[in-house]
Amino acid sequence: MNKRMLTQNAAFGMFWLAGIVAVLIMAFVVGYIFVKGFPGISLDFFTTSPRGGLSGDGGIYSTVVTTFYMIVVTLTFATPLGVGAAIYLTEYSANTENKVVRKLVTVARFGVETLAGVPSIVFGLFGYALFVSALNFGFSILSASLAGACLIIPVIIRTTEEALKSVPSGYREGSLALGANRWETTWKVVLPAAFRGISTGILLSAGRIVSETAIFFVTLGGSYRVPHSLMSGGRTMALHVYYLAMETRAFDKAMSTAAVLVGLIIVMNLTINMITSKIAAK
Amino acid sequence: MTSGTRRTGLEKIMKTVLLISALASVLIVLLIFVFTLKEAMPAFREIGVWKMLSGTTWRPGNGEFGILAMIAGSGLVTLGAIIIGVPLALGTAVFLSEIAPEWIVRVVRPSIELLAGIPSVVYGLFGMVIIVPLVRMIPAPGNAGFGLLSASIVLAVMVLPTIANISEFAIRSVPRGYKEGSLALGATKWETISRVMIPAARPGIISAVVLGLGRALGETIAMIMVIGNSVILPTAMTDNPLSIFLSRARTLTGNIAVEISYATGVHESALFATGVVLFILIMLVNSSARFLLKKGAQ
Amino acid sequence: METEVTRMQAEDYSLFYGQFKALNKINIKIPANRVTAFIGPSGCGKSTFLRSFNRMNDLIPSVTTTGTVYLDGKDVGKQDVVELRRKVGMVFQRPNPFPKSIFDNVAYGPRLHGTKNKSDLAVLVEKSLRRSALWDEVKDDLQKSGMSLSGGQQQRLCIARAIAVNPEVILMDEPASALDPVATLKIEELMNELKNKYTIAIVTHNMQQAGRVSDYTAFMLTDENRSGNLIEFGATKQIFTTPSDSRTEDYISGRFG
Amino acid sequence: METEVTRMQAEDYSLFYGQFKALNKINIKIPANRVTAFIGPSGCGKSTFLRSFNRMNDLIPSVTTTGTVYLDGKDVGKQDVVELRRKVGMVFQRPNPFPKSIFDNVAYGPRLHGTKNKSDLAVLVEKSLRRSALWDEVKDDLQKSGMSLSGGQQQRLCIARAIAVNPEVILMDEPASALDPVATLKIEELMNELKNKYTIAIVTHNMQQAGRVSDYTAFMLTDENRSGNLIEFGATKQIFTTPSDSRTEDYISGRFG
Amino acid sequence: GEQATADGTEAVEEVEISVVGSTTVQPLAELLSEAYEAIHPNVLVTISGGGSSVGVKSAAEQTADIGMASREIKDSEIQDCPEIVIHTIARDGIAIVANPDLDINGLTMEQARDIFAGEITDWSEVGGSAGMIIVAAREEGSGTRSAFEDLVMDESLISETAILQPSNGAIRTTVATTPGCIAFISFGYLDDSTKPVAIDGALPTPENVNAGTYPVVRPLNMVTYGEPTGAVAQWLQFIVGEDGQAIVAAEGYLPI
Ligand SMILES: Nc1ncnc2c1ncn2[C@@H]1O[C@H](COP(=O)(O)OP(=O)(O)OP(=O)(O)O)[C@@H](O)[C@H]1O
Ligand SMILES: Nc1ncnc2c1ncn2[C@@H]1O[C@H](COP(=O)(O)OP(=O)(O)OP(=O)(O)O)[C@@H](O)[C@H]1O
Ligand SMILES: [Mg+2]
Ligand SMILES: [Mg+2]
Repeated sequence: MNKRMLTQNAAFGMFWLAGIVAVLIMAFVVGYIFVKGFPGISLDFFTTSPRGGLSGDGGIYSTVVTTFYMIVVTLTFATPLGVGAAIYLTEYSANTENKVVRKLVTVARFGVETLAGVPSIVFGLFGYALFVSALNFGFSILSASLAGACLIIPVIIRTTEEALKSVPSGYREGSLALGANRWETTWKVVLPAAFRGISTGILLSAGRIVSETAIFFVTLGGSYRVPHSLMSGGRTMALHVYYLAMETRAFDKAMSTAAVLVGLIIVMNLTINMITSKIAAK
Repeated sequence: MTSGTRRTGLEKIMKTVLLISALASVLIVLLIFVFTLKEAMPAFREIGVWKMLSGTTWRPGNGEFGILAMIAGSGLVTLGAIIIGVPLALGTAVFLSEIAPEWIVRVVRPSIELLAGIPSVVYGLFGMVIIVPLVRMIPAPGNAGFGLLSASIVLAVMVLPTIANISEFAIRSVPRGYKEGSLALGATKWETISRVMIPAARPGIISAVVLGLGRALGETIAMIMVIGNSVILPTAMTDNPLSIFLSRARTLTGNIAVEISYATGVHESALFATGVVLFILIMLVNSSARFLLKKGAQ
Repeated sequence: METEVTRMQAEDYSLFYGQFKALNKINIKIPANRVTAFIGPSGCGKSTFLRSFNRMNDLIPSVTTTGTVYLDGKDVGKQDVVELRRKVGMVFQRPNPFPKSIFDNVAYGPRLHGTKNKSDLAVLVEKSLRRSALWDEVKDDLQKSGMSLSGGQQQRLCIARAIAVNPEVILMDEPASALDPVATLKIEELMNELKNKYTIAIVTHNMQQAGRVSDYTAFMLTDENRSGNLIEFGATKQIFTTPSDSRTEDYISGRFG
Repeated sequence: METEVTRMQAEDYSLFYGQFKALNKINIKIPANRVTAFIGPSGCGKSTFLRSFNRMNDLIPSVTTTGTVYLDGKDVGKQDVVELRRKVGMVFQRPNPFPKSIFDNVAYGPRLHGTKNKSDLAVLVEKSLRRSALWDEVKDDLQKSGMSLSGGQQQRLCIARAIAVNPEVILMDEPASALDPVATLKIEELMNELKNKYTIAIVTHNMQQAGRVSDYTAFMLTDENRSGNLIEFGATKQIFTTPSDSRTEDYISGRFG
Repeated sequence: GEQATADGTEAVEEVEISVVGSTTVQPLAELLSEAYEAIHPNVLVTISGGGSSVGVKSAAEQTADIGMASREIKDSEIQDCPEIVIHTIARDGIAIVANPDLDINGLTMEQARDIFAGEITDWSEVGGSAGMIIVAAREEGSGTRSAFEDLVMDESLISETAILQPSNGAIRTTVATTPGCIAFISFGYLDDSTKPVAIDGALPTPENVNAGTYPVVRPLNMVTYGEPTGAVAQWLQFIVGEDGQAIVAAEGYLPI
């Protein structure tokens, strides 16, 4: 008896340790960034653009604009495709008798899974070869967000599918039993009920864009100017951290930018948690 | 009746539109593969697939394009990350799902989610400034801090949230009945966790680890910042075989990112070939995971 | 029985889930403007059979059928499924209002089928809620979410939703199983009222309820292959007092558990 | 009743889920080597009360209690919970075998409590499976997963698992609600057999079952605050024929739905 | 946006010049563009990285107005697109630098070669106090590296175990933070975080380069498709002109 409790206490001790270590890592990483980064953050830091050259001078204005630009354009490409695909896979695919379509659906599922596993540098290479070079879009927001869209489409598909699956089947049956067709049922009953879950997924994808570096490293060009069209190149905040850390020696600026970035991620996570806890409350 | 035909028409249109979006993901995968492969073809043709895969020297200037060292680098750094990260992540998952009081869960879980959102550049920066100097203090000839160990540590932290989150979810979704059944037989909490909960959650835990593995294999920016990027087959630096992890190395992803800016001709093509190898490697990992899961489900 | 008008009918109707035969050659005529109760032990195929009338089983990919189900003499399999489901309404075992307002729940069907005019809708919603005996309890706040009602109220809301599209048949799958005794009574009264206008088929586990509420009773049972068979069908009084099959008697007297 | 030995007892026992009082001052003595049935409408606290005997409610963080539950005269709250649960076995409403082989399911408890020897285990497993009337059906393949059995077999497997640790009391929460009539009968026979050795408490919704299987019956009902109260407790015969409370009569005769 | 001014003078047309290529030239180009835009507010020069090869290719394919390259243009590139025109805008020295804590000031050419080839592995072998030598270098294909190999390494190869980093900045950071580290970087990146190492007695300064005593130099180029016209021509004019070259010199590069 005693030995059993002793084993339990030893095991639980290890688990507490694991939990504590995980939190310490987080506290250390985030704390370090904030402690080093906060002194450099001021209003000026947000309202001025970086300077050229190697000094690392200037603020982050243009990188904030580029980041925002990237989020909007990427989501514009990826959201309809991702949500549409998820709707097809959850709401329609089970009910098709057509053999060809069934095969296609299997292939599509495989596609989504594969896509989710592709490392981002490969998306970068692909984006560079297709959008930057072959299609001649150059280093631009357009090229980068098309490549970025490929990265987040599987994220959106998966989270949307989860959200749709969690809609009680009673809603669908209730609607169909009233003589609604599939699309009417989806549009009027299922999508509204899944709305929060879907928006969580989209927000999550926005987070991926904010923190992505490898893809944009080879498709966005890194110009520190404020972009003025889809064809302009640019530098996202994450990319700016890379440039600051690797090219200049402005470590303090890199940390300040990283702190802003982490702050943004925290805000996004809080929003997601708020949305999901509201779902749970329902 | 006209309303009826309009409704049916819309239904048909939407069905087609949605099917097309579902197929878009296939199209993207195909496009990626075809494009990368197309760019990689000249290298495969001129160098030879086998020669590339088995070659240990990478000297584009001399026309030598062996990527075995990079495959080894990617493999070892991932192995290191798994060795360090998996116990920590699984421990955290069990802690969160079964042990920690609710208020602690409410603090720890968001912290871990936050780790997942931090950009990899920041981890790289962090690794360069904190981890590399720490590792440099290990006495061994040639140890400059940059290398597999530093990279594995950074990577372990990066995959921690992925593995911990999914495993926690898997453990939480074990039917309550199992737990109650075990406790009702007079099992202690730990016996219940180790003999019933974890075995029942195994498929989820495996897929969590595999997903982490995939992320580790695919990580780029943080890796080039801390791993040293030397193209050498890692070897032990002292009598202790573990010192292999003090060796510098280059990952497949790093190979692409480090050299793509200046590469031309066959060299550039060889980098795309590296991408193809990476792509196939990850697909292998994922499908073996699916195979494991299927076997587990039976 | 011979004098009744038949509204729905099954002829040699069998249904398979994949390889598994869940219904075995069912023949039955459901009379118009009557309440027909389906009883039988768990798993004998009552729900499955009920869902055949409005082709809800089409949603399950593994289902195949043989034989025919008719509505007013026409094969339901050959009718437009959307229109069929409008004519044959369904109320589910667990009340499933949409996460919308009470008003929008009831107006959902009519809107689909072309009623756009606001005042027409208002009239229709009120009428339906009155018929389902819910009006008095909700008339003060039709904008309240349908989900915020009690279980019994939700079930009546679903009935209102079903009758708002003016169906000819209403199928109810254990409509009172999740309800407390008071709500159950209200729903039973409602059925009595509704049968003047609609043909009603209900599934119930509760013998007393079947006795109280139905005009006709169908008793189903699984055979040695676990397929559902129709054992006996007739006027409720006769089935409950002088069943012709000994298994029916066993079941009704509770000897089956 | 006065001549019975009391095995378990509740004294002024109340239980709260957060603010909500689910059980209100329950007093009852469960006699040894008898089957005691708990009946009452849904939500009256039967499961909650049953789970108090082996402190299963400890798993729910919001639960607080007042009063005392005794096993053999000793406060269960002061006993080692692991040992208590070994003595007070439980069979759940939904069969919950572990995703392990049949053998490992039954051997799980004994292994925990120190039986390591292979042949001892084999003997114990066989004995338990025989007692739970499952042996003949599974003896050819004890390595098959417990999850692959039918619902009724799973339930008997869970009973075997429970008796393998040699408990003194067995709690069963609606053990037959998910089962077909044949499996139900088997389990009822089993209870009759087991009561020679064990004290059994069961929850059931099925009046007939309570009548057939139990020696004593406890009837519970919620009061105006939705708290569960023990209305009447006595020999099953007496409760079913001459209940002293009119609400008991109403419930048993089915007037509650 | 530039609009017609109130006094009726004609609005100046807005032009954008896209410049793509070498990450070494990028910072210099950025500074040049800032100075140029200050006098020509109607001109916007956007500068992207990508690498020398991408620069040449972009110019050849006309996806950018100007390509940047931090190396000589290869014969193969000229063959692929004979129309390209090369404009050398500056020269760049390549300095050998070491961690500032090292007590070493100069090396012979031979010692430098042996260190980078991995044959000398301890500082005591070249007159410093004992300590492991850690070599850092740019990646294969980099212009800085090939220039360094041509000028210093002769037939030898840079050691395989060298730490490789994909940019001058990253190399500088590595040298500055790693004890015992030595590497080579572009003149433009010299600052007090690293210690310049004299070769055969000559420190890496523009003066020594001009005097011919410090030999490690390469051109920084801009490439256009055909002879440049209009705004592009004016901007290139500015760079090679007095003001442009002043900036080149101020940044530590060698004016042409
Ligand atoms: N989707 C399905 N796939 C496969 N088999 C099914 C499916 N739905 C029901 N079955 C099987 O068909 C048989 C009849 O099921 P059905 O739900 O019609 O029974 P029921 O009479 O309504 O039972 P209950 O009274 O428990 O609701 C059962 O054996 C059941 O297991
Ligand atoms: N975990 C819980 N948290 C809060 N309230 C609960 C919880 N479990 C049960 N309750 C409430 O306690 C009351 C008694 O529940 P209990 O499950 O004991 O009823 P029961 O008599 O077993 O009903 P049934 O016959 O439906 O199983 C109910 O009002 C129920 O809603
Ligand atoms: Mg049913
Ligand atoms: Mg219960």
